[in-house]
Amino acid sequence: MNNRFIYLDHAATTAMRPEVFEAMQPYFIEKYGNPSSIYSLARDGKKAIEESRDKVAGVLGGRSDEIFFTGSGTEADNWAIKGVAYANKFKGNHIITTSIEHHAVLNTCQYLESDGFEVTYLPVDENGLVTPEQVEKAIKPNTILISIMFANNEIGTIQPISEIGKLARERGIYFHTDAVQAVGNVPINVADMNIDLLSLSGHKFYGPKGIGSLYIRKGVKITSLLHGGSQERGRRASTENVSAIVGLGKAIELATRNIEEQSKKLIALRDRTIEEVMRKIPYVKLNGHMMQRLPGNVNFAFEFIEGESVLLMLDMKGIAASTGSACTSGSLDPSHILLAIGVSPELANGSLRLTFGEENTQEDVDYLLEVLPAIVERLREMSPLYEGVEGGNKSYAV
Amino acid sequence: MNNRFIYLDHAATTAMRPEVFEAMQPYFIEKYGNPSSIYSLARDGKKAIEESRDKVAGVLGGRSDEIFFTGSGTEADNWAIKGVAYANKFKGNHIITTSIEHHAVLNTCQYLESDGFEVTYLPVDENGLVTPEQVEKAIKPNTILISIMFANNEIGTIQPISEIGKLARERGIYFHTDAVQAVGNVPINVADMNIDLLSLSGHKFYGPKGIGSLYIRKGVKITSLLHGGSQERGRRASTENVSAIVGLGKAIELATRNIEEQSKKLIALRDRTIEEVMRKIPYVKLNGHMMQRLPGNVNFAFEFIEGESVLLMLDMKGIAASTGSACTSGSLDPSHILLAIGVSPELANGSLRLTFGEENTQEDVDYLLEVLPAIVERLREMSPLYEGVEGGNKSYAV
Amino acid sequence: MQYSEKVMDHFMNPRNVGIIENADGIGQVGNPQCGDIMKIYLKIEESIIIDAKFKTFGCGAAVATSSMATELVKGRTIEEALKVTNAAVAEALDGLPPIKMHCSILAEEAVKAAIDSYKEKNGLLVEKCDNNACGKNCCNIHHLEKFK
Amino acid sequence: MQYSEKVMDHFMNPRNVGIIENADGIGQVGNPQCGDIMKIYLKIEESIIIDAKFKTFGCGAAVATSSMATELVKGRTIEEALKVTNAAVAEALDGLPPIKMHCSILAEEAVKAAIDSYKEKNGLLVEKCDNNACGKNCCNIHHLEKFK
Ligand SMILES: Cc1ncc(COP(=O)(O)O)c(C=O)c1O
Ligand SMILES: Cc1ncc(COP(=O)(O)O)c(C=O)c1O
Repeated sequence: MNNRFIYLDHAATTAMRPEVFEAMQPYFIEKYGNPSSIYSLARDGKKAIEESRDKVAGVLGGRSDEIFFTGSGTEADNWAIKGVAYANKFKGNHIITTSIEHHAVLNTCQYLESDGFEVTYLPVDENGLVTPEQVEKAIKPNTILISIMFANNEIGTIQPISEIGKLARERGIYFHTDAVQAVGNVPINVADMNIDLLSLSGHKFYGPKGIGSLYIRKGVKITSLLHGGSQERGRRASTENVSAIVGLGKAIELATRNIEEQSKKLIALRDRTIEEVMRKIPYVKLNGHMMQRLPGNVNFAFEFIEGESVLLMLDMKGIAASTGSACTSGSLDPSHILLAIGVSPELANGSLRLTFGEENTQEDVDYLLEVLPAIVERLREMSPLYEGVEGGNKSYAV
Repeated sequence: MNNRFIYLDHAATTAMRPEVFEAMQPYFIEKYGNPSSIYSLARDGKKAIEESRDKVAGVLGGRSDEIFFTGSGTEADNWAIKGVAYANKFKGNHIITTSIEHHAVLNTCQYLESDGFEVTYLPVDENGLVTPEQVEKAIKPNTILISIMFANNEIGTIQPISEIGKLARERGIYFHTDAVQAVGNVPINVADMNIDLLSLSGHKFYGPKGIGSLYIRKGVKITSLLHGGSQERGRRASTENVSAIVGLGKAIELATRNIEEQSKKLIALRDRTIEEVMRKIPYVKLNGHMMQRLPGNVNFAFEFIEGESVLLMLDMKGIAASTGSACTSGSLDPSHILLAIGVSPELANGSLRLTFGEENTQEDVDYLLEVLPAIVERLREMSPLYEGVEGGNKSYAV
Repeated sequence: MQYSEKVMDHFMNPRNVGIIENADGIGQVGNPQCGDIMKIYLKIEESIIIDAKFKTFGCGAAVATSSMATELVKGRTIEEALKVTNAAVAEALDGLPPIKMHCSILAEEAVKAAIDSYKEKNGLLVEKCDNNACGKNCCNIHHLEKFK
Repeated sequence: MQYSEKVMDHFMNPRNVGIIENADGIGQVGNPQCGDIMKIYLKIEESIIIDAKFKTFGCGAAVATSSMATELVKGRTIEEALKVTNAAVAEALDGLPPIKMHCSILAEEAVKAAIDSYKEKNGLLVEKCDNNACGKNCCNIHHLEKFK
């Protein structure tokens, strides 16, 4: 076994920063009061929540009273979509989204379809992009919501959010964006970008798990998803998770402080990885857009081999990565995202996602480039599909 | 100011036990892997989640695959009620609950009423009890769900859950109980008590905030509330909040280990408080049932004074307590629970809830008994309603 | 609930608690169902409020606004006192939480009611208020939309 | 995904990888769309499997079950080999995660297909399978309800 450990799966989740943990710590045991209570013990927690809300608002360019804390990114997505759908169903029942959304959006839309809503799933091009024109064409008189992710979780493609926001606003249609992968990685401004609703999730930017936030522009008509007490100004019930809220605030502050510098660093790691892997390993395809791409995202499809095997071998070498395919998600189907950008099912099975984060270095890339070609080669040697390929017979079906 | 601090608001929330925090700690920074990933980093988290699930199942008397983790008690309540309602709406649209449920249940039911469901809110007697006979009478051919809380959060009254469970099961109607206040305080067995769905919340028994659980008996037809990834066997999406899940497991284990002993201790504190306060302070009423009552719950209504004032003065003396009334909840209306047991609105405004927990002692009660009578007296002196009362004019409207 | 230090001070050490025997004006507003009752007693000599006292049933803000209102009107002419608005009471307390603003209205109305009773007793009341929402009826105040 | 140590061992150090030139029986099951292809080569002498090799495109479990299946059939008669069930393969690996059980079926079917090809070549095949779900078609296996 190997003592080296390199984490290249920051899109799945991130380690909490020590500063975030420190900020949270007082609220676990010491300042445990329920923020809705009136006694002194509760006061610090309440204040801390509002400070955290201010931070999120500041980062997103919204107002503090437009920020609502949720139990996760998934909850934020569910709330945004179901909440707007049910609150506006007398205006219309049509929703526009894309075919490459996260399941938190896709499955919510599918649920709404079973409840009488009509959903258009826009196709994307080979790079994973939708165009504003496509969105515009899909708009119908009964369209009430457009939900398009800011950046894709598998292939990292960044959508033309500003343009879509603009045309949605002009037509008075609500615009939601799942920015779970984008926050902390690319600059966002809900006002400039005409975003009405935006979802984010703490654990994707070195904050805690089990906490998210939904930005809801003042005036947006939305029903609650969690009914109950009057927390979050009556819109999202449940005793506030003070420590996690504080952690999210701290994390978003830290993640966006040097966002440009950090982004440059990640892009350097990303681009070198892409370049070198494509140079060293034959029969490989880069999934996603070359430029409109999350700074830390790399996604390859290797021919003749299957992704989980690559992951397991990388894991034995101390590298944690993921695949867009089957195995991680508990499902056996190839990634709907890769299929949507036109990758064949067989090739989709051979995908590998590497997502860099703040602690990664060029040495990590060195090491990756050292071990990955051998792993791919070894698995190809074992693959019945590779037999005789080296002799010129390039590919089975790309 | 005063250096003493006595926390008598355990029904609102509790301080996390140090052991719980210790159990959680490794999952914040060190073992941060996403449990759905396949690499080694994720393995510990996944295992820890399943161990936690086993603990919850063990405590409740259910099976591990019947336990689902949620982001809160509120989410568990919303899921149970909406999930069963929507999954069974073709069987019927009638739900039975009580008028003293927590808002997480009440407001969910009200929401369902706006969506075509019919809800019977059973009245309770002066002690806050519903009878199995009332429930039985309310059942109609289109009844699909009975949701009755295990124990009340304000007045502590414990309902005849076993009997209600039995009659629901006999008629093939699903039975949900909001046991957020009961877990860790009274013994529960979902099998013996014929409970189909049960909600609980970590921070009420010295566990973390922002984590809850819903027990769903195998075979119950229920739709998801959070759609998305395939976590929790596809029924509750979102990256698992590993540390909080581990914390909940540890907390429920510790809270139920010596439940009888702990219960005896709390009952001693409770009963002495009730007895002495009623002896020392005139014009006071005990709200809730004398016997069928949570071990740690005391709830008084003081005539001629208003609850928030009492709380503030107690706070200045270092005692954290709460009121069933207005001020804490952000609403100005008197508690729906006190009104439901027939307390007049004016008297309901003068309520004080004291809820004892594991760290409380008889010395705490001594201190409370020392300061409370003076506070009540002082506020009465200030009250226009009290003028001339001492001279025999006992009460305005109890 | 986050009260300012000033509110807490006026709650814990309320000024002018009590009653004035043979008061020249007494005003009571609110009702116990709403959770607040304020009763203000005024001693008035030559149109000047030379003493003010109160009794209040209510929350911390209700006590503090009563205390502050009596402080603000003492030594003033009744015309000046009538100009003490709820906003002035709240401001003098370094602000109130939004859901407690109604207490400051109650305090303003209690002072007005006490002055009205003085005027009435002395035949000075020219115009009668026949608008139910003018502050004689607590429940209208409590449910004014702007304080929700 | 939690694989047993045995699975990881057979994945990282697979036994019998490779091809057998002039094999007596070759069986291939699965297809790349489903994410798994297993190809098994057998050397058979007097009804005894004296050598077995495989090539597999697939996940960790696919490789490990291929490895284990070839180990289990080596040295056996073809009749014995035909009795090596998917459960036996999985058990020999100290179990498989539920969603990976289909790999063990694939391994069983690959062995059967290789033996079938041997029998066919040698005129021994008595009954023909004309049931699509018998294992010749990967996609039917993958979507068997009991493995969902
Ligand atoms: C794009 C996107 N949306 C939503 C989610 C859901 O977030 P969470 O798992 O925190 O609920 C994720 C990550 O899992 C994501 O990548
Ligand atoms: C009876 C009852 N049900 C539900 C809840 C909601 O739990 P949470 O605030 O953890 O969501 C509470 C406590 O707030 C409660 O006391």
